[in-house]
Amino acid sequence: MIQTLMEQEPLEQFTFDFHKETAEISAGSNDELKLKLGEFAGPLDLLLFLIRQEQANIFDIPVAKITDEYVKYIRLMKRLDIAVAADFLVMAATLIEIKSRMLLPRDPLAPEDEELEDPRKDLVDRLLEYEKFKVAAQMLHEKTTVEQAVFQRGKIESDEANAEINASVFDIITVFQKILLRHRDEIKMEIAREEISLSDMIKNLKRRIFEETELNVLAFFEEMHSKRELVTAFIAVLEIVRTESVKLVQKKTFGEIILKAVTNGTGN
Amino acid sequence: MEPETETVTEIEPVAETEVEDKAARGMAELVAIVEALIFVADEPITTKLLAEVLGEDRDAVEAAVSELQKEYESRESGLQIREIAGGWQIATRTELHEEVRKFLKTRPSAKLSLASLETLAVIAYKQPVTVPEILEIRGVQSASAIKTLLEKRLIVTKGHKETVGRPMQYGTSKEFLIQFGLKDLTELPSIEDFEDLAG
Amino acid sequence: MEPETETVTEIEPVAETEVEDKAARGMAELVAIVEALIFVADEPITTKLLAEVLGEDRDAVEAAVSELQKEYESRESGLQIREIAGGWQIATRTELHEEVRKFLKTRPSAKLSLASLETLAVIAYKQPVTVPEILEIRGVQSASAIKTLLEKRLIVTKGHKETVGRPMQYGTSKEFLIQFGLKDLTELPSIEDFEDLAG
Repeated sequence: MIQTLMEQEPLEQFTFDFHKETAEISAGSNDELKLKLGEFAGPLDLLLFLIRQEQANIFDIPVAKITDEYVKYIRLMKRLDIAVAADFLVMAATLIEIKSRMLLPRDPLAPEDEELEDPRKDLVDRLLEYEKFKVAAQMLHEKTTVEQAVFQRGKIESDEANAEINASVFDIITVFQKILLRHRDEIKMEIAREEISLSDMIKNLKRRIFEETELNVLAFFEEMHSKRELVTAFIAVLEIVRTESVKLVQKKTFGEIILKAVTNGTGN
Repeated sequence: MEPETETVTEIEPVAETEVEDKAARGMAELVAIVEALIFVADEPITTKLLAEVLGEDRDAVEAAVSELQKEYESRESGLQIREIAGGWQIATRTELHEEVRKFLKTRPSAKLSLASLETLAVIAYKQPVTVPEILEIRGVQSASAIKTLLEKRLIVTKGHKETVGRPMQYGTSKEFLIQFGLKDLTELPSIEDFEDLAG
Repeated sequence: MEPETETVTEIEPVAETEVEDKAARGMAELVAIVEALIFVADEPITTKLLAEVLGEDRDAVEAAVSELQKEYESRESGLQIREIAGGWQIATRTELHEEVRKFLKTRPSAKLSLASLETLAVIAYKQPVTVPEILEIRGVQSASAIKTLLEKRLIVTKGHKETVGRPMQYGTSKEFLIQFGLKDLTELPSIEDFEDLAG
């Protein structure tokens, strides 16, 4: 059943198949190659893949060969414009360092019986440790896939009253951050608004009237965000009626007041 | 068509006075109430909470739940009573997923990226764990994976670690147990079991 | 599993070619599926829709539903299959309303509306803080949110502020720490803690 579920994988997000080797570099478009190279979860993942590809023993890694391969991959990734994370480069440096340490001749002054630490040891330990979690990730993946075959009940009446968030600390901080941002934006807008001068307001109003041929005065006033803006808008209306070919029209008493452009050349 | 379950047969005056009086409830009634509460609860409901709300012993509630489970199994219901994230839940049976999905017109939901899954695995097994510690194991920055996991509510913060820089610690959430079908964290296989599998 | 209804024996045109697996389903299976679909539906689901989704006759679906109803009644379930608004729905049995209501009222929860959550966030990070100060930060009245938070015991009063009007100050409670799994307030993450995750 797991199998059937895997087959219907959604296209959204980044999908992958644990049962396939991560990256078989085969012929194909650049994009395809990019996708496959991008699938490595990190430098350790890439390294494990290379070791397996060489069919090498993890306890006896042929460092020179693997390092060459590793560097080749990184070059390929760069050539394909894949953003190579710094961590990949750090690993490359580590590999090169190990490689050079292995080439060093044994210190002749060291006591005969001294157990020389294998320069690869740390790396092997890390790889082994990492590999456990890589398998654990696969286990989690399978668990959640199985779990997706189980469905919970649809909405019922008593849920409605509770369209709420099951909040965590993360929600609290996220919400707080949003409030702060909103607050900042409001202040910015406030400043921007306050700066509208009378002449800008008149220009703005004129453009609106001539574009729309008529404009509801009340609606225009309602667009204002502050008292000061409203006053500016009010003066602008008076000003424009006085100086431009625009008239105030009220169709019936207490009806809407409309600003209308005077079209048939009556005005100046 | 309305069934309206006529309550005519009032031969045994079982219960109904005030809620609470626990002695008055027969097993069958308790099973029914437990079923109703598991159903209305919008997340897995613990035995403890059931016992508290009903004024019953936890043992009695346990017995009722397992009775209920048996009932569902024996009548080959399309539903099941299951234990998850430390509580009880009614859910559809796995075998019916195709029909259900067809009806809901859903696809299996977007999967986590490989990076997120790995990060989640490290957090699940090493919790509470800090970002530098995760980096140490994975060998790669995990910031965006952590952000995704926080947003999906699969992990939660677990306070600062008392060390240089007081880094934030992370652990898995109840939602993690729910989405991964786990009763509790002990149900996760031991990490050491994975040692040789990969070889 | 796929039945693939080989149309060899064309003696009886047992209908259905397209939707396949109809013939393969026994009554018990159909009942189970119908139960699962009624369960997952957000709204009462009609016989017609059930028949369509399952590729079954309406008669067969009707029969399955009424079988299901009988099952629920005979085992004195806490739930019922009821017809409402022309569709089928699973609901708790009427007789259990009291227990159900009691449960719904008392269930503990860290569930909060967005307004309450916002208010709580401001209080958590700015405590002790007064109502006018919260208004200043949120830009919205928070009176009812504060009431909710007090009721849920997530916040407590922290005395009056010695300023004009001596407004009441609020802070988070011990219950807040428990609900959000914090040892103390220093465990609250700071904005900087998540800055690195922004990537």
